[in-house]
Amino acid sequence: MTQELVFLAFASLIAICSMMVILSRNAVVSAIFLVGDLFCLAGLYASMEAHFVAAIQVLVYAGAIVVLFMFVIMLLNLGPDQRKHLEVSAPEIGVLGLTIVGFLVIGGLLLLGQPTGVTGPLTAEAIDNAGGNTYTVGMVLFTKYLWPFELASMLILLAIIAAIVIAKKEHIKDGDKRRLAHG
Amino acid sequence: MEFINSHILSITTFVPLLTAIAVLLSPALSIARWVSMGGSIVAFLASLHIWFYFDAQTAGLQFTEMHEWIPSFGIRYIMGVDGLNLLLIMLTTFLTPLILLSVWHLDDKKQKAFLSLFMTLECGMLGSLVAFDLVFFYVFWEAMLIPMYFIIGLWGGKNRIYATTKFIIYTFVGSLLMLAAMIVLYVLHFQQTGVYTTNLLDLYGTSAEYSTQMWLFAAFALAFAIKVPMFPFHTWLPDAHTEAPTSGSVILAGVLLKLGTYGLVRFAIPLFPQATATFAPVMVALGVIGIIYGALTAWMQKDAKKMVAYSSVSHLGFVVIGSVAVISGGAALSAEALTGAVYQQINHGISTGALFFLVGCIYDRRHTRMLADFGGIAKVMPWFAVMLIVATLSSVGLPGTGGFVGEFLILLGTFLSSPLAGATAALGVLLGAVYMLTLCRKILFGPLENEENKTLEDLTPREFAYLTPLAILAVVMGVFPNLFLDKVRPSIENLANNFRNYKIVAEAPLESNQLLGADHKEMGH
Amino acid sequence: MGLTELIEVLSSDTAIQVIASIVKILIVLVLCLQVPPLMVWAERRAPAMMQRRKGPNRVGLFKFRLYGLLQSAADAVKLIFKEEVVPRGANKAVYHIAPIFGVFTAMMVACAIPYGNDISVFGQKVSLSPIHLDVGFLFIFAISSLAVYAVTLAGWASNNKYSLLGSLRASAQMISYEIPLGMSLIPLVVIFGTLDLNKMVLAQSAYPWSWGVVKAPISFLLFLVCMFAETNRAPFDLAEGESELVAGFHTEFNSAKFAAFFLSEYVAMFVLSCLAATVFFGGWQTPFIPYETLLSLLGGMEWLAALAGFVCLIVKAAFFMWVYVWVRWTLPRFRYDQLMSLGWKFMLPVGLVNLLVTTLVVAFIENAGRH
Amino acid sequence: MLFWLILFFPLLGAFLNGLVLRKASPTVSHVLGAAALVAAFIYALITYLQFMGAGGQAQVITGIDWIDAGTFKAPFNFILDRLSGMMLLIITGIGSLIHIYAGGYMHEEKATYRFFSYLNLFVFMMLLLVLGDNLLVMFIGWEGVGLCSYLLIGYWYEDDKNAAAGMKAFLVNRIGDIGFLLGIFLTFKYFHTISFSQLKDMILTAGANLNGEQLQAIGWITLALFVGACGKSAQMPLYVWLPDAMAGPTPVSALIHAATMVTAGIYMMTRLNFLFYLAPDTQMVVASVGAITALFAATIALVQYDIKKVLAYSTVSQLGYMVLGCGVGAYSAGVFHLFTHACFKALLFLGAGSVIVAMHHKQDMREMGGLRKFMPVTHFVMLIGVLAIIGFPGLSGFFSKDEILWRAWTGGDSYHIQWGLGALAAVCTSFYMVRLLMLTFYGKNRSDHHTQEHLHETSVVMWGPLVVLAILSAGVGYLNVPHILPFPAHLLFENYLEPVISIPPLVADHWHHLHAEYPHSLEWAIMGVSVIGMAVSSIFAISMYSDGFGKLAQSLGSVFKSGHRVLSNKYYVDEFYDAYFVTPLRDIAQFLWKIVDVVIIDGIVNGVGQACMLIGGLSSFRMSGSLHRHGMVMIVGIVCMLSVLFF
Amino acid sequence: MVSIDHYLVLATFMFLCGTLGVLFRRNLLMVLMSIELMLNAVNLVFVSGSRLLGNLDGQVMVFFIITVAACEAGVGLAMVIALFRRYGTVDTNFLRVLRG
Repeated sequence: MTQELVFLAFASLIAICSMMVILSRNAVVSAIFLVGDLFCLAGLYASMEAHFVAAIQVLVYAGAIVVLFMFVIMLLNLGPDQRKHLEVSAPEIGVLGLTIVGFLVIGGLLLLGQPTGVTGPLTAEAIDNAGGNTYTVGMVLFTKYLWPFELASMLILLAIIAAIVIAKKEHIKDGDKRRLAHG
Repeated sequence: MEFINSHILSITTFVPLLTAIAVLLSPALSIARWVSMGGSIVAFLASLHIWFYFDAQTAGLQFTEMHEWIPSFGIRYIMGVDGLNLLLIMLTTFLTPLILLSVWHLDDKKQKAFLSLFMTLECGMLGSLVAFDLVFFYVFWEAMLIPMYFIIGLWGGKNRIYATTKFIIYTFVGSLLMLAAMIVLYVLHFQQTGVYTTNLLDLYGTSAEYSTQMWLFAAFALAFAIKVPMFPFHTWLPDAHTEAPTSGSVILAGVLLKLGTYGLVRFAIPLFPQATATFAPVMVALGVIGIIYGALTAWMQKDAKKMVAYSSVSHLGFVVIGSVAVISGGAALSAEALTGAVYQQINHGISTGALFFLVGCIYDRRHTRMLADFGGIAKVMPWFAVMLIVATLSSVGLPGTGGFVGEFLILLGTFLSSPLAGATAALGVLLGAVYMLTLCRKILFGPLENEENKTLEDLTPREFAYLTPLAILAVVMGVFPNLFLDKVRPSIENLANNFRNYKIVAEAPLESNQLLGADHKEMGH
Repeated sequence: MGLTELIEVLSSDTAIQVIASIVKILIVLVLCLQVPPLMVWAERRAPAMMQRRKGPNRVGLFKFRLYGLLQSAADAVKLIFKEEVVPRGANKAVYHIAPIFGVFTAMMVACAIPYGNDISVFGQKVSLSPIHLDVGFLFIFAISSLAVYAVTLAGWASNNKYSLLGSLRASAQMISYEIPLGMSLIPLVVIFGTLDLNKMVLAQSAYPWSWGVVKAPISFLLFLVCMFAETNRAPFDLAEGESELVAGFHTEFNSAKFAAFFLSEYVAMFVLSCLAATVFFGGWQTPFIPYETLLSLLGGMEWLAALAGFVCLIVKAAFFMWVYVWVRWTLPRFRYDQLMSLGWKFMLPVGLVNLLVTTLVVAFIENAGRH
Repeated sequence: MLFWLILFFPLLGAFLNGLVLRKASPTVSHVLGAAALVAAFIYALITYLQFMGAGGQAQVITGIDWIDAGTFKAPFNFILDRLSGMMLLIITGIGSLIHIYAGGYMHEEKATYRFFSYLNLFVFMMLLLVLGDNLLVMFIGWEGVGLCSYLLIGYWYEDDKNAAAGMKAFLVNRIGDIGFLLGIFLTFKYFHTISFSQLKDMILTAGANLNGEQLQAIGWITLALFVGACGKSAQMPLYVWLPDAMAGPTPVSALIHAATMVTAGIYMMTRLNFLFYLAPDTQMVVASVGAITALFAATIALVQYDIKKVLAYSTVSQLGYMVLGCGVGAYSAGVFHLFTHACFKALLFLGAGSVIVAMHHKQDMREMGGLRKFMPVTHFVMLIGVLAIIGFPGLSGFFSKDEILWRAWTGGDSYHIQWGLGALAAVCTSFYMVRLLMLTFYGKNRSDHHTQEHLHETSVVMWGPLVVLAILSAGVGYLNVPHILPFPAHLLFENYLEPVISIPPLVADHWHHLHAEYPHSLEWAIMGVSVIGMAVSSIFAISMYSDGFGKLAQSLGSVFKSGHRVLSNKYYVDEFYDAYFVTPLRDIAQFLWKIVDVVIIDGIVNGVGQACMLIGGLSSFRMSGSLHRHGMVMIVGIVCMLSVLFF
Repeated sequence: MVSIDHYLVLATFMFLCGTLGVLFRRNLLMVLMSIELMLNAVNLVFVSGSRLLGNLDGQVMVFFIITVAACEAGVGLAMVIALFRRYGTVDTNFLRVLRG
């Protein structure tokens, strides 16, 4: 009962936030909704006994990534999108329709299928007995997934370097701006 | 003491790495210099510890350390010393402080980064020397490239980007092939024994089919041949040397290249004995070609540094042929040649290191390395002349210098293996004298005509401080080679006589404490 | 529903926990609300003491002046009842949300601090932190990382360049120092082997030599510095450098919203002080008196012991609060580039090395213990 | 222990002079350098006397281990026997005299520490060469003396010509050294030892048991070693460095390029005589090369004007004699000539050096003449030296050279040609040496006024050693008087060397003539031929050059114009080497670098990179550039794929 | 009871939102945010799957996805800044440099 309530609350919040993320014209507002989205997701994770992932979700996603977005939005100081209505061409409407229909079909198929179980052997007690969620995830992470873990750390390093290199100020050529004006 | 004895290799290897971090953290360059020097000296002292406690009576692996690293793949942290790498470890730790001394006066903004990279490089080199696990070795082997890449790419000459890219790509191609071969070997070993392991000591026993062996040997040998570099794969070397800063050249010629020959002796030959026997003539032929070719091209160079660089191609040709001199119809390697090869590696590090240092000395003063810009320098820089002549003589293998002992033993062994190859390679002794004496003559002798050369200052005390040890060592190695050979003899004889069925045992039992696989549950209690 | 049934329902396991949680949350809320007035008072009296003057001492209740303590109460009342002015160009929604964000995060974090050892209520084990998680540590990080939104959004929504600059400064600073903060605390996790704050307190025991500050002194120093930077307090209060940016991100805020920012700042300070006390100074542990001894001294009354622990924690935290004030009136303000280079070029590397060394030492000790 | 001091003193001198006392005055350098040598000589003398007193049996002095690798062993062992003892005395004795002399010769130099350091080092290396008990220790000395020779020839390095000459000497020597090295390798390969004493035992005791392979190998070993000897002892075709080596200071020419170093080849062959005896074919080659060199160099010397060049070619020629002696199996004769030659050629060089100093470093004989009046002592000793070298009866050269020619004649029919060449060379020798004497000391003085004013006899430091050497040159011949001459003691020297020279029993038949009895008349006849030839050509030379370049000399020169040109250009040998060896090698090297390295190998390497970029460029096709268009295409694709999956 | 399907439907919806955002928003920043949304949808599936199947691999995957997302955001935003510096806009209608 509690779980349903929790799920319903979070799920509806998530759905609303997700829609607002893509619908709001102001990027800052989008970002705020994204934070809400992520926070609610963390709540869902926590309700599934995935405390570690939940904490990481908030810590990294909400606490770092979206802040970064916010920063860039402020840095670029973009106003709200100018056009009130999206200019959508015919083929784009087709794609839009196709996409929505496709997802509806998938969702429908999922709903039609038999509900397959709720929770496996990974109950709260089982996890506690195994040493807690963090410990168990850590064990998997540092044994079975050691290589991917190392790779991921390399990836981060690369990303740091790449980000610095890319964002570093360079001399802006006039030609590019002119080209933009014509293009 | 117990702790030091059982972890001395880790200490030697990782003290430089810690130093590198400390250098980065030090607030001022002047402190960074002392920190790096201190770290390198600690590493040297640690290696001296190895040297003095090394048991010269056994061919076994000593000061071994083994910890689980990635147990699920059978990858371990294994380190050890035997006669084949002992001298190279000493060379590395010995050269590093000298090189640091040679860059003591540089104070550009990036110098701290340079010192840090350099210490990282030392760690990489030492690591690949002491590693006895394929993956562990490979990690160091590749890690070594990165600092070198930056050292050439950031502190190099005009054409440095081209040179450093060439260096990286060349080396990388070989390394990747080697990695592939390592994996094949790993799987083969699993198929034969059912155990996943990358422990070199275990892999020595793996027997592959003849045709497979050929491919594996080719892959390994190619990787090492590029590093050495052997004749057709050598063109990265002159570029890298010409563009690298003096210190980079010294360490490149002094140690990095030796890792190629060391790899050949440590990995390619004992792992694939049959293929070695088959490929030996090819390797010898390429080595001999390299000797002659390198000497002739060196002779034609107008740039002093390039000349020394090509001379490395020639000299390392000797080491290669010494490593693969098979005798008794392929049943054994010539112990004489192998001894010579091991010894010559060190000599080359000393003499060529000194030569690069010396070229660096005059480059610092004149900002040119063109032979045509010099002449008659001996008059204004008499001590420089002394040092250059000593280095030259060691390089041309004059008896009484280390170079002779190495070259002689190699030629002797090669001659026993194949008189034709030995006799042809002996020509290298003559050609070596041709270009080295040309170098000497064009720099030191002749009329002192160039106005700028007339005011050159002789060696400074700092330069003395890093050249004198090299000069003394060059002579000591020539007069008392047994001081060094005694330590390495059992290992070399073991490899030479038993390379068909090579086995080394760890003297101290490899302790299998799970340092990194520790059970987290027990923490904090 | 009869009384008996009600009692039955109320004494069921879930209900006890729920009720306990509500009570705990209420206590924490009330506690937190007391922090700003007290701190404001302290911040006025402390410099007065340092500068040999009197400070506020006039406001009183029934002739009891209480050393000017009521001045804070008066200020609070004034703030709440002030007229609310919203700048014209401001983004209304965000402008309203921002202070809420601030208070919300600060309170959330305050809920994760263990204020005492677990006590038994009707046979149920009840933790004394309102939100008790086995990843409490991460939870604190996670939530406090959200605090930056309040600042950012506030500055952006005000449509004022001083605010925006102040908020950018403040948020960059908070993000930058969050990393060394984490780096300074991870060694403690490694040493005590748990992410559960209460377990960490237990592991530290009552004896100061086994407290975190002794086992990881460098971590403590790093944490101390980060504490100031995270809360934008002097000497790192560049975000609201009066001389440059008026009042920084909350220039355009007034009345209750300003009070909210005020509240969140002081609660954040309080929480970090509590955290410092918890992680480095044995938390609720009474110094030199192990919990069991204390319990037997108090005749086995757990709630008394918990209260003693709570007092201990508050005393320890109060010390850090005092340090905040002390430092504010002692040290000059940093320059912004100095702040950043301190954070990235000194604190972070030192933190990394500290972590590395600590890990190695712990691994070696573990290793040695095994043989 | 005295023995080690012999080696120690020169090394100490070299070290002190070269590295410690670099700021010292020339006098200090000189005294130090000379003292080191005199001390070494004294200890050498004592050691030698002790050694001979103990019966003169060969003894091996064990030193430290040097190289141990695999089965290869080369310890620092030294051999002291009659041969090395004698060489010890020659090197330290004549070396001391030359060191003393050098102080006078170099007195104009500002700093001579380098010079004396090199000289001392040279003596040390020469001692190693002579005393080493195995081929490798000998090889240290062998290359070490080459090094010192290189450094000393290039002593005045500011002239590029000198540096080039030094380099040439080193490189040509290195060619020989490769031969030497191959000899060592072969020796080790077939005998598993390179120790002289062990080899000797092996060959002489197991001589009959040598298998065919080993016998054949001995042929190659000796040939390879002889190549080494050719390099060091300046034999055809590797003699070219020696004349150029005269660029060094004259004491160097005397010590290194006349008395000691160049005789190393002869010493080495004598040391290994038991091997060479076993290889008659090699011996034939050795004898031929020696004889040809003797004549070839002598003819070049006929027309040279540079006083030192004449002496240089003379040295080459005399070395040819020694080699001839070795080649015909008469090792004691070869070594004896080595001994006498060391005395008189050192004398001649030092005398020439005195002349050069007096002439202010002019060496062209066309500018000399009539120096007899200015430098009586020098003239007198030079006269003795010339008489000794041309084989004037009673002086040392007469005994030693005649012995070689006699052995050549008796060596059998196959050696008659060599004898002929040698005899002809002797005739040439008397001609050019007398020419040298006449042009320098007799006739009118042809130098310019300035030089003439300063002509004077040299100081005692310089002429003192000359007198000693002159006495030696005159006297040492009597150590080996042939039987036919009336003298109290015959063939002392040959008997002295008897234990060293040992013919393996296996080839005793082949060399029987060495011990055979010959009629005295034959010996008288051979000797007569030499003496008459000497006399005739001397008189001819006196008449030609009695007063500078007389009419006769000039007309002869114009008659044999082309011959004269060929001779004065030294048969164009240098030019030949340059055109057919050095230049092609240089071209090949240039080709290897510019074409093979830069174009082919680097071309392939860079080509691979460029090919990659080309392929990448080709495979990128036109794109619309709209992010959304791309995204939509992607989404449609994904939806299609998912549909396939689902249905 | 909340079954896996509930989570899947929710995830599908989130993913749809993300996809539409990527396809129809012209602001590059919005595109990036939408991508985050899609990634989170996937995360949700992973976590619920992990719970369903009873192993922790799903949670580990989430961990990796977060890592990748962080990298992607860092590099992506850096590129946005660079683009803005160079062209003065982040509207994809105007950014068609790749047009062949």
